[in-house]
Amino acid sequence: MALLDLANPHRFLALARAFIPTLALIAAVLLALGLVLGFRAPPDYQQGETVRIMFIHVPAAWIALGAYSLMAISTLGTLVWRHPLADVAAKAAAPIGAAFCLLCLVTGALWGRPMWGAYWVWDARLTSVLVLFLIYLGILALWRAIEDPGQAGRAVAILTLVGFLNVPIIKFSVDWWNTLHQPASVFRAGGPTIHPALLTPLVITAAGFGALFLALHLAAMRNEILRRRVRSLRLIAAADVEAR
Amino acid sequence: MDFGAHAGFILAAYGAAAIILGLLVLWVLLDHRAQRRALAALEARGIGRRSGPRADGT
Amino acid sequence: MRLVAEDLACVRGGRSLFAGLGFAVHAGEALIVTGPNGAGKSSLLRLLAGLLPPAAGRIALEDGDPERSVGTAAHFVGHLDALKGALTVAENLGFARALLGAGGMEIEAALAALGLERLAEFSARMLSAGQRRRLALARLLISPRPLWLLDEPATALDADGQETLARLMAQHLSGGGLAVIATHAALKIERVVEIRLGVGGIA
Amino acid sequence: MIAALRAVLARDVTLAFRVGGGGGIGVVFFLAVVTIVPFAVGPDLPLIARIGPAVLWIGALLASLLGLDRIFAADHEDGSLDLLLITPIPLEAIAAAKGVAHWITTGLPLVVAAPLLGLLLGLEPQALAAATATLLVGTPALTFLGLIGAALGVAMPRGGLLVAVLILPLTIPILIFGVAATTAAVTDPLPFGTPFKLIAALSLASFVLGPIAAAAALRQLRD
Repeated sequence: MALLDLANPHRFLALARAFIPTLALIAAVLLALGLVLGFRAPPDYQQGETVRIMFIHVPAAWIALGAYSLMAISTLGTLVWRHPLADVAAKAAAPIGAAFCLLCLVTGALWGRPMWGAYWVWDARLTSVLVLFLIYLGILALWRAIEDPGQAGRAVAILTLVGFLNVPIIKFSVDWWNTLHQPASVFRAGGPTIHPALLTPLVITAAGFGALFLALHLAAMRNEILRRRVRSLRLIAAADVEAR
Repeated sequence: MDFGAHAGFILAAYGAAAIILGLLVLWVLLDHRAQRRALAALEARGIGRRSGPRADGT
Repeated sequence: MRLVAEDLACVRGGRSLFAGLGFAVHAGEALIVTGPNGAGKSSLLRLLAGLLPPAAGRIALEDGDPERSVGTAAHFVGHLDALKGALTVAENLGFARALLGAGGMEIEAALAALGLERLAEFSARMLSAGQRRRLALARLLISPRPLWLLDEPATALDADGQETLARLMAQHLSGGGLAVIATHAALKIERVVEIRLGVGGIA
Repeated sequence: MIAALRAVLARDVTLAFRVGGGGGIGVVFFLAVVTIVPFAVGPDLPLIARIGPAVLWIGALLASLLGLDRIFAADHEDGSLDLLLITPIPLEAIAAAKGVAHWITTGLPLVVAAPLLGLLLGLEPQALAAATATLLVGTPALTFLGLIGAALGVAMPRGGLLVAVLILPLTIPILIFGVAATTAAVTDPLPFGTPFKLIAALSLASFVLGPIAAAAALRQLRD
């Protein structure tokens, strides 16, 4: 029933009004804390000071993946249950997820230069994120290309789901491609052998990014609902002039 | 604080994060204001109040 | 000023639509072109606008500016409205004015004349077919051109729109303008010459 | 007349931004082409860096073919082309203005994106600068040659593929000199200046030839 209640945009807007400031505050506190802890953490014995880039890079990758998963679930809501807020949620998440994906790529390049001597290496993980970024851009382009929100929502839903089913296949094939060609010289970023002193700032920054994402997502959903209201009112207004 | 030889890259990464996330926040805020204004402009012309809740656009 | 056509012939897709067509339209007169579908009414208008080359014959606007071709002295409103859905109503008209030349009404006045003033800031894609046609007709007012070439101008217009069109047409003609109109609907215009195109020639 | 041409240019740029997101999709396509090349040749950075200028040029060439078919076809479908034809302005000038607008919205973003994509391909700063400079000078030639194809495909509902097939062979000289100039900038024995001047000359020639041929094609084909 809760889901159905949320279907009412008015209720959603009230909910958004209550949650956005709270989430934004949580995000600000966590990110400030993560920043301080991140700069205070001891340098990694292998990567030295540059490990601090990881505190942004890895959470950004998680958020980018998480946002895409959220879009995929929302799209199911669009296609299966025809929930009116589902494609609003999917549309609002796309630019935010793409921005986090871009942040992951940029910080990856800035991390790669001192570590590998090149801004970009065709490492399996980085390359998979690049492909994810391409899929994001395609989805954004499709949203822009179709005027009618309902029609655009259904078209994007199909693309998002196909992309979602494809992501594991892409990941597998990129890994395979990488091991096929690459000697084991490429440094493995992150990995399970992470020092606990580095883990704390990583987790806190990730939580901060998560809160920031949720706040931005709710705000963008609210914007989208307003945008659709403006659109339908304009259509009514144009028809009114006709009937005058 | 001293980040050694790669300080530039570390600061650039944090700077990039600040810029990208800052732009994202700015976009959401400006978009909100633009939609509110458009809605207010329509309501000022007497459209919208009587039309009831028609927000989903479907 | 006088629009003269002599011995005009039109061939489209290997089929001869009409041949040996001649007429003269004087200032203050409207030429109504009627005829069944496929008789070549639209083609005749496109020919006059210089959008199609005639297979034979001559078209001239006598006593006008000798530098101007017939097409550049004419407004052409075809069955397509020549509007860009992504531009606003006012932007569409502003573009037409920059292209066809200013000197007529201001944009707001032209929109008001066709009852579109409240829609100025709306995207043209939100307009209904009748509103799109009104906007296409607003072009006639922003840029003064002596010859109006209108292809079924009343299509999609409501009664009010048709009345507006008749009024604008009367103003144009009384100001010494010329018009060639392809239409099925009866228009309330005074000085009218009529030619009827038949299938495969002139009836 | 200048004001009218500026209006055509401004309208086309505005439309490109409102409808298609400007050069956005072209740049994304460019990025996609650059991304898939290493999947084909393997993640061998020295090799990728060596073929990098060629990859950038092929990517930019294919990306600039996108959307070419809409330059005139969109105006033909909604009747705007008729409006453009009853102005006192020569059709050649209008075609040139539309070409400039198309270059601003698709060619220029590719040039701006090229240095970033060059980093992806591990190009040295010198090669990066040379590739970007050749693209800046060479992409107008692609657009203005494309104008001819766009005019030839004006009345075809699905002209995109046809336009690409018509135009691709004509762009071979630009590709040759563009890649040659970039390679010359990196490996010293060959001079950079000669091929670079040749692309500049090709661009200037196509700026004249493109609109004239496009206008001729439009006059022939319009119905």
